Amino acid sequence: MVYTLTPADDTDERLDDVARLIRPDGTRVSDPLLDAWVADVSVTELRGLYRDMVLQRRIDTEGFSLQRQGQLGLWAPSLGQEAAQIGTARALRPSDFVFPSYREIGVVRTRGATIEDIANTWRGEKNSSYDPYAINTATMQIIIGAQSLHAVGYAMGIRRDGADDIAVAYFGDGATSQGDVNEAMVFAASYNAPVVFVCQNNQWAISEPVGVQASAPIAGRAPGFGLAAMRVDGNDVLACLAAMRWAADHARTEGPVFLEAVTYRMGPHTTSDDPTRYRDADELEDWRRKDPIDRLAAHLRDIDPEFDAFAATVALDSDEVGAQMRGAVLNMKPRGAMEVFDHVYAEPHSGLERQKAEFAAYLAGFETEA
Amino acid sequence: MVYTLTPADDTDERLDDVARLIRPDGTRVSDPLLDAWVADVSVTELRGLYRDMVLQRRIDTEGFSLQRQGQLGLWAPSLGQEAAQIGTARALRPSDFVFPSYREIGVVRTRGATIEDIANTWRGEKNSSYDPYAINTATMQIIIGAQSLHAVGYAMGIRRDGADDIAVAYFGDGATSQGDVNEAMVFAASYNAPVVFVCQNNQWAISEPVGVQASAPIAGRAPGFGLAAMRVDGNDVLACLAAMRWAADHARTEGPVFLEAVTYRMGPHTTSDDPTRYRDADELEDWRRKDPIDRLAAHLRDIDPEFDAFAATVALDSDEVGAQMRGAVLNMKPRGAMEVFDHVYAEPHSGLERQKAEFAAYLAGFETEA
Amino acid sequence: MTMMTMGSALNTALHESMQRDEKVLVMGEDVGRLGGVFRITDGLLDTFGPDRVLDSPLAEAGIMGTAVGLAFRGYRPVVEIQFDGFMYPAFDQIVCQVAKLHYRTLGAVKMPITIRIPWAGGVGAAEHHSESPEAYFVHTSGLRVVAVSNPQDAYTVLQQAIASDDPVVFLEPKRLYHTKGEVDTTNLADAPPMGLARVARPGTDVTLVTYGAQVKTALDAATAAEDEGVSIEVIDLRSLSPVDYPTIDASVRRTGRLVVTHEAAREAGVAAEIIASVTERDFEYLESAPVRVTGHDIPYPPSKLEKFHIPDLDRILDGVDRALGRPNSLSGVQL
Amino acid sequence: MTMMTMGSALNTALHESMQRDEKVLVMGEDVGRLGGVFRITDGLLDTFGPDRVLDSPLAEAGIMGTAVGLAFRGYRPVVEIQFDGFMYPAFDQIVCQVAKLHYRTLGAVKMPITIRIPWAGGVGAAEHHSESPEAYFVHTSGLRVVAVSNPQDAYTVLQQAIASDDPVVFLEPKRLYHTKGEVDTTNLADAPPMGLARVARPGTDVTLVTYGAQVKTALDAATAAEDEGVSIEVIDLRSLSPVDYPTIDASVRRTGRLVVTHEAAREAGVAAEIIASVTERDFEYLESAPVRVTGHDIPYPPSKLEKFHIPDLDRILDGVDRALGRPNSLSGVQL
Ligand SMILES: Cc1ncc(C[n+]2csc(CCOP(=O)(O)OP(=O)(O)O)c2C)c(N)n1
Ligand SMILES: Cc1ncc(C[n+]2csc(CCOP(=O)(O)OP(=O)(O)O)c2C)c(N)n1
Ligand SMILES: [Mg+2]
Ligand SMILES: [Mg+2]
Repeated sequence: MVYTLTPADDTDERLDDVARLIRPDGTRVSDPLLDAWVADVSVTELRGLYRDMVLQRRIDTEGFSLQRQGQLGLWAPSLGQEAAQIGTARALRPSDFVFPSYREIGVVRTRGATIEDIANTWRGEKNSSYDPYAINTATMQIIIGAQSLHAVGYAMGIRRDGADDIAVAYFGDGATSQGDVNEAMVFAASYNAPVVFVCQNNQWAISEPVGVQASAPIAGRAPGFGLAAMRVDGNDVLACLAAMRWAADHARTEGPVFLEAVTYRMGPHTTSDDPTRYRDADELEDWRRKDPIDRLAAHLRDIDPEFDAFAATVALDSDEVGAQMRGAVLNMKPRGAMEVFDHVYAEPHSGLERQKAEFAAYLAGFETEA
Repeated sequence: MVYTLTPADDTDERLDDVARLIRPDGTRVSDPLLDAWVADVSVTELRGLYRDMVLQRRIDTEGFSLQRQGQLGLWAPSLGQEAAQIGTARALRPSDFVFPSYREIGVVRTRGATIEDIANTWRGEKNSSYDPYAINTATMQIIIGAQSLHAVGYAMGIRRDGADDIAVAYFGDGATSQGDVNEAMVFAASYNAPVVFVCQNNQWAISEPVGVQASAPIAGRAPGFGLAAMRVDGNDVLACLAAMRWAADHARTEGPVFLEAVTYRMGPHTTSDDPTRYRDADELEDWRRKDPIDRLAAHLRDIDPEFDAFAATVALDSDEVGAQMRGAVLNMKPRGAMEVFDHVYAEPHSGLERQKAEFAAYLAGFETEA
Repeated sequence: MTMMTMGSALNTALHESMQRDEKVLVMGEDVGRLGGVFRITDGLLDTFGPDRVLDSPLAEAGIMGTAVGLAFRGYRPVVEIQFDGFMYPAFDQIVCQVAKLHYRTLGAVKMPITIRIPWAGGVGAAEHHSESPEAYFVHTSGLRVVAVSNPQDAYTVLQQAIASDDPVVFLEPKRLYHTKGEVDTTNLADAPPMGLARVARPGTDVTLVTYGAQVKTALDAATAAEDEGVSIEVIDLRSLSPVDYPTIDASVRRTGRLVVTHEAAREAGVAAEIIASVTERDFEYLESAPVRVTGHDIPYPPSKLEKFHIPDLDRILDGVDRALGRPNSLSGVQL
Repeated sequence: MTMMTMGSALNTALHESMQRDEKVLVMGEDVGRLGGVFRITDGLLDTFGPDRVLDSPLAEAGIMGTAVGLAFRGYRPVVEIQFDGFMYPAFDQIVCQVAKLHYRTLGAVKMPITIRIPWAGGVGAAEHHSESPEAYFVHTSGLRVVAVSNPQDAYTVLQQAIASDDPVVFLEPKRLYHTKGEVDTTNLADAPPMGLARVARPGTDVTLVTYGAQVKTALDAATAAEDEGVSIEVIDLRSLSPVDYPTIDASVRRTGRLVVTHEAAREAGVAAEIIASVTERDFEYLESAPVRVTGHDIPYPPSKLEKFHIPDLDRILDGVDRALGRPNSLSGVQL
């Protein structure tokens, strides 16, 4: 390399330059690298992926409407990103450690978070309702990109422990502009950390199209830092599973990997957002035709004669899950005032103890009055 | 690009994979891209480059010894980096705007900073003794990498003004690990800003070899962000001039550029540093053989029959410059106590005005006593 | 006089500032096409075009650092940090560059950057969306810090901040964005200058100092106290750096009693500064110990618990009782 | 008892902490082969190897963020920030992650990270190498903040900080690195706990509170005042969060007069916190207004001017005179 001029290609035109195993119409295509990683995937497993995605979508719908009814403070839908989330998360071992962002409902569910856990957080009751160590998954991160460094540090620890696990950081296309994410690549390369970065490029960072963040494909940045990289069709759950198995194996045996899953945020950024202000209805329509659930359904319909019956049971299950979520939310117990002081420190802090006593005395006044 | 595995090459082995016009032994080689950019460079101009480099080195020696004698607070030598600094800086127009780091003595001198200016700062009298607008050069930056973003912002302004200038940021190999420098590449690409990043890869960030920051060649990162990039022999002043002319032109007409000048910090990091603690004498010896000044001298000796006589006058000039610097330092007037309050704000700030009055009253007490 | 929300007062101020001076640019995440997540920059892109209203990449250090570069080039960037909790990645550029460049260059380079921050809690938001980082800014020499509490000040002070040759951190209480009030848009030149406080309600028994959204709570407390025969003078600081001490002095020297309330944490917060300064300046006039009524020294709690964190009317009145030596929650409590 | 410099006391403490607990890691710029620019980590690489002593890439957010990840994995990282002025790029990770993760996870994830910072001025250094950012940390709930003033505390408190399950910002006054003192390295278990202050010199007329390198200046001032018949009690805070108020109360309730000195800027600084708290707690005992003697509210000046910024013995004595109502620089001055 004496000098290089980058291709001035428009990102849009490159959207289709991705590794893929199932076409939008459901037909299976071959990929020389990926095929081997899913050679063992049976129809039963494909059905499992289908089920996970449908349930995720149902939870999303429920979250959305619970927020609209004032039961949740906010909801960040992952509508359209089910394949990227379920496909990659299913490739991991329970002992691997995941650092997700706020949008990874499908990922944290796959790791073992309950619907209550998720609702609890978006209701505004607790920042994290699951114990990260119980499911080897950190609290969903809101500061864009911060968790990428945590994953690298954790992976450095894995390596020092001589363990065989990996750490995984999930983030979006917008996050790749943050210094933290770039520093994470520097540190990952420097320590050859067993880490996989999964960037769900859903084409938008709130109202900003990915072109604001990147004029060249995002995955193309990683090799410059010394990382292996792959760009995969994020709406193809089988390809996502295969790519993540490849990436996880590479991280375990060779070194850090950057995986870009090209997908689409079909909903608003969050329930506070109104995407009609900034994006064309046509674009959404285009992507609807690449819907990850429809795509797997079409594929399964081709290869699994019982699929429609199976899909019907999944529909029932998903109503069940929706009802469960609603029930959980409606039955949540409010937390007590004094709980605001819990867990600020792991050991007593005399200043905070004093404030706590002060506030307790203040609250006691009301009880006396009452 | 579906997936890419980076070359696992050791950086060391790639040190020689650079654009070059003059070999360490002084012979001229051809480069298909660079030749055209220096076709007009006469012997007189080469002599000018030689003179600049020798004077820079003399200032360095003087700075070093003035610091040792307690006349300067600190000194950051650029010994060995004269070609990278003079070659690149000479390629710019006065109306371009430069954002240097603390080590760019040769650059700021080329821009018009006086020896007094430089000594003033390192003595600890003033943070900046030149007016940035007088020489279109920002104050030398100490926060690693921060100036890279300033250069991009300035270049965005140039572009908005419809002007034909460029902005240039100088930084080291260590700086490329900072979030700021990576964000600068993101912003530069996003706004297609007329900016050139000049990374002097001098192989060390204090005690850390460049391998801690980068496992692949540094310039190789830029194309991933959508920037043109070049790696040039930083000890070949003619190649640096050519490369920077190319880069400046590219920035003016096309978009942002990253230039890596592969060079070597022959001295300590600063006068506070002791490099024998962390680096081999052999390595330094190797690089001495690639000395940028010796190299140009060897080349000039080949093509310029009068060179030795010229070099003798330069030696005299450089003693003159050394004496001038020493004189400037020894004659510096200390600043007054109340000056600490000057220029905190551009407009009056009642809180600070009060403190200022308080301190003035306090100082007045001593005068009364005396 | 026009009736408008604080949000539209800010929007109008931006429009007018941009109209007045073509060096004024607006930049930040989602400020263009979307008009900002709170719509404060709504319509600016259409009016002034993408060269003056910049949708920035998602990186706060990058936004602040490029704003510094634009200021070097003679521009006056108005930077929106999307939420208070997202200013930290920009902190290095703010503290080491924005706040210091004028000093570093002996006045040669001005940094007329306005840093707009949708600020503080009370809107039921997710983690990191309800922070009160003002003390960090106040402690940073070289910055000016203002906080508005009503549409009129929003309109006036934002324009003053943009016109100032110094960097100004401009704090917008997000729970007041939809609050309406009368705004005089005809008389900018006659408005009180940016550094002055305002007596929001005169009173005689105790001085209650606050700023931002707490001004409303303080005024409510004053109204409630009136029923009990206690007269509270409420001072809206408006400027946190500098603080207008003469206005506070005048009040405290009359009332002899001081309560300071804010939503930010207590330790080394703005209330500490006010109390330390007032104690230095007005010690002889103080009849009782100044009292702080603030958020707890905890990370901002989950939104369902924020009502236990932000000082409300009752907590303020309890503090007033303490200042007045009336029975209060700490009567007889040894801490 | 062994005579050693503060630098070697810190170095010894690191060696012992790493020996005691193999989860303790040291990381930062140049901490390995070089042993740190101040040599505080000297010899650790040789003794513990590159897996436990990590030369980090040049990126403070990266260092802090990977330390968070290592803490998630059960490690106890001791992070060196090379100079005070270089902590700002890590501020986001410190404030939003290090300080909040224990709270966020309801106690499930501990952050036993020690952030060592060579700190403050007085050594003739270049810009950004002499900052006093302690107030930012003290205002950040979830952090503990300590500042040492002598080799014994350096030795003891650093080990306590590393052993603490909470994140601790550990401030090392760089102008004391070469100061020598007796250190008892045999009795760690009996040392006073980390959160307590220390009466560095008993006195009866006025309480002088300080921390870090200013302790020495305060003690010098106390010695000088003795000649004039003024007895100063000097309190070395040792811990800035929490502050040991009972120790300060005990003193102020005896002397009735308080002076707080630090080198950091005044507005919303640590002295403001101390004065506001002491005024709340001990108002009835105060015989005069507490006094601040601090650095000015300016960016840290060029090193040749730093002597006009850091409060010296004379400025402290002037403050003491103010507290005692003796003639002083502000006598008759109206500000
Ligand atoms: C440091 C920081 N800055 C800004 C925000 C506000 N914010 C939340 S999500 C978001 C867009 C993120 O886009 P992307 O990374 O593509 O993820 P996506 O939401 O599309 O999943 C922004 C700007 C934030 N949470 N953190
Ligand atoms: C943000 C920040 N962190 C740390 C430092 C301390 N420091 C000064 S120079 C330096 C090494 C810089 O290396 P490089 O970027 O290669 O430049 P060079 O000194 O080799 O020219 C370090 C770590 C700093 N000045 N700023
Ligand atoms: Mg996105
Ligand atoms: Mg270097």
